[in-house]
Amino acid sequence: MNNEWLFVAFFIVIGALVPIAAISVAWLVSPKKSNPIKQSTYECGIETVGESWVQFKAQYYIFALVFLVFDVETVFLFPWAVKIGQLGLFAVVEGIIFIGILIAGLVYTWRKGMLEWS
Amino acid sequence: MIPISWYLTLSAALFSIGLFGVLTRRNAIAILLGIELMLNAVNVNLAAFWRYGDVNQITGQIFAIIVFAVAAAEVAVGLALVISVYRKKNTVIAEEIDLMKW
Amino acid sequence: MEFWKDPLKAAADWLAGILVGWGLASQVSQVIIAFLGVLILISLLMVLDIFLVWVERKTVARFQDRLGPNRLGPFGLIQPFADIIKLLIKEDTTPGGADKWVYNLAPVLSMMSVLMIWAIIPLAPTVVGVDLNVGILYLIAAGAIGTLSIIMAGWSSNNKFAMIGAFREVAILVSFEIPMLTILLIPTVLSGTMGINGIIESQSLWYVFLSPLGALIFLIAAIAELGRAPFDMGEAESELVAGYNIEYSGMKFGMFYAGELLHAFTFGGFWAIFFFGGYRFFGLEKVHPFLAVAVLIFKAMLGYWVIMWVKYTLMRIRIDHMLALNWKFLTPLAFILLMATALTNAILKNSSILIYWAGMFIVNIIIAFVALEIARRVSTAQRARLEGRKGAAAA
Amino acid sequence: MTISQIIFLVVAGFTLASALMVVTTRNLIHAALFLVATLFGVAVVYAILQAGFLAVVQVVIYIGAIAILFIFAVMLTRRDMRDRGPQMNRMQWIGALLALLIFIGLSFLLSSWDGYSAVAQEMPADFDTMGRLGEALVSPDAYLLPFEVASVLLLAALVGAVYVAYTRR
Repeated sequence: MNNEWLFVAFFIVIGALVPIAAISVAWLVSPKKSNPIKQSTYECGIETVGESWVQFKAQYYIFALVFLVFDVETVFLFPWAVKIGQLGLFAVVEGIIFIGILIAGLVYTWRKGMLEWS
Repeated sequence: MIPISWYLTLSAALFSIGLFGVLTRRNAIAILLGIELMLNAVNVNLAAFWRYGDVNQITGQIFAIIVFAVAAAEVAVGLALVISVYRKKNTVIAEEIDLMKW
Repeated sequence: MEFWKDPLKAAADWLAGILVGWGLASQVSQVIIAFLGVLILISLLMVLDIFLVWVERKTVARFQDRLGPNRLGPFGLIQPFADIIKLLIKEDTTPGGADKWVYNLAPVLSMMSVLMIWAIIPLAPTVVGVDLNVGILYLIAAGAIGTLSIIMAGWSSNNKFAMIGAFREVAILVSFEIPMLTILLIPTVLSGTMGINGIIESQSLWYVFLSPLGALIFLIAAIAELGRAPFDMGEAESELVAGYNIEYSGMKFGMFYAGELLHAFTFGGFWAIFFFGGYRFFGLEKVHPFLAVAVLIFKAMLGYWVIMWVKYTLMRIRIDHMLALNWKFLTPLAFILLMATALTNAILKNSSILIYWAGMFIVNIIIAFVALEIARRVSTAQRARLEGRKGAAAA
Repeated sequence: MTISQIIFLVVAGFTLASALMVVTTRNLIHAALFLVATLFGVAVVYAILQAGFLAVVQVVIYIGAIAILFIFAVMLTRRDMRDRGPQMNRMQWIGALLALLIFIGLSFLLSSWDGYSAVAQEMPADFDTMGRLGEALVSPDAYLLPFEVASVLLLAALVGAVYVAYTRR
């Protein structure tokens, strides 16, 4: 079968098992004397006010959004970059047009002031 | 070896589950989650047909990549709309967003 | 004689012989050997990780004019083991309102995301875990799982500090991934492959000479990806107490901590692999595979040292400055550098190596100079505007 | 049953189970995390199909970006994360029936297709997926136009989404 992905699977599985083993050993040997004070949320000794699963501001979403678009873009660029050495100037220009269109998006976001942290 | 039918059945099942989510969930974000499942089902099909057809024809993979781009665009705009609606109407329940219903 | 040339291969062959002798199919025995190899490598990595705790503490002590751990064993070398025993027998508290499954899964994923990267690192020409032809994207994919573990840790802890820390950290991670990915396209363009081994093999001239600016941007983005100072927004002690891992204690915290150290070392290694020739050092790697491993470890340690140097020298940058640095400076700069590199590569690839190198280098220097000049002008103008506004307000 | 078949069945079962959890679990954050599990399962399916590029891209884009976006969106649109009230609408039984019918219909269609039990031929050892993708994406007689249009699509999505999500102060 496809051997190389089997190796990767080994790495992922063992990479998950090692921390699980460490945490399990710690769980076995560590004392367990829990009480409500220990279980309370740690906020430097001050009583917790309200829920912590609260609503967050939209700014984070904007950054994730811009990231998503550029992330997808690089996926198109990687095959292009691999082959660029053999394809000559025309392919380079195509890639530059591709990047240029996306930079226009970045410039738009920038000009609208949406990249400002507020 | 694995016959192609296994992949196609997996894809059909994934698609149906996604469809179920889209039809029945009340939360608009959950509906988008269902759509993601359906798009993935399509991609499994494309990859399977690439592998079981002529591997030198890379078309299946190219289509899958373009589906990735479309999925990303769909999620970006869809979630932005949900957030925008939430801000105005204070709800993400699809049935309660009836401004365009007359 | 054969044994000394390549001990690992010889050992693997010897083991395969024994296994086949037991009546196993040769394919099955290969898989078993691969499994054992991965197990040994990961165990060695964990030992290295323990050692890194000592390295980090010793180095920070020197930077701050202290001695660091020096009581237990020679130069305090036993100290990290004592730390581990403490972590093991420490009580593990879980906050009451936590989402148990997600809470326990997060540290495992965090450590896993670092360990899985080592699948693609070529330690020597013959000692490669897997030579994936999509190696660079695999590195980014592992980073994606790390990002997910942070948001899981922050969300499941049911703690406001953890939540804010996770959100900030994720905003930083995703932002700096863009210049990182763009810069990783440069070795891809130069070598014409995405496989890590291929990139090392094609570096007869280290890429740091072809793309010094790229190496610098990669280092900055890597430090941000690691969540280390000056970009340690997610765990800004003075604001967020400890950030996304605040509720974790005992071994679960240990996993986050060990993951961070090993991650830093790994990125030191990747800096060496992408821009400093990996295990190559004037033909030394061909003499013996272990020598190549030593060269790579040495280079990775140097990279790790640079990362520590930056961490313990600079102060934390405010989050708005950090995001502005990324989106308004590094990202456009990285894209322009990529386009210029691709163009220069296409124009000069048929000319002699000296002209190729000189062209690349000059392009890099010009871009760096122009970018810094523009940044200087803009910031001067901005400062003048702000001061003018302040002066007007005072008057 | 060969080993590869067992691996496939395990992965497919994992994928479908987590997909079911995506559409049925009450807590939306859990739904998003189960989506991550599903997408990871699909990535493993790509790896079994030897489409390595698709597998890593699946993890990079879906887990690294889209899932994060979903989690952010859930957190942005909830005052209280623990969902109260019904998560399904009144049509849930009809929806389930419809989904089941479509699955049965698709399976029926599939089983009547003559390539149903086709088996893949061996992959050429020196098959260069990345090189082929690169060539196909930039040659004018292949997929140059989709390549450039994709960037326009992404630009439109970026501009539109940022404009819609942005709050003016």
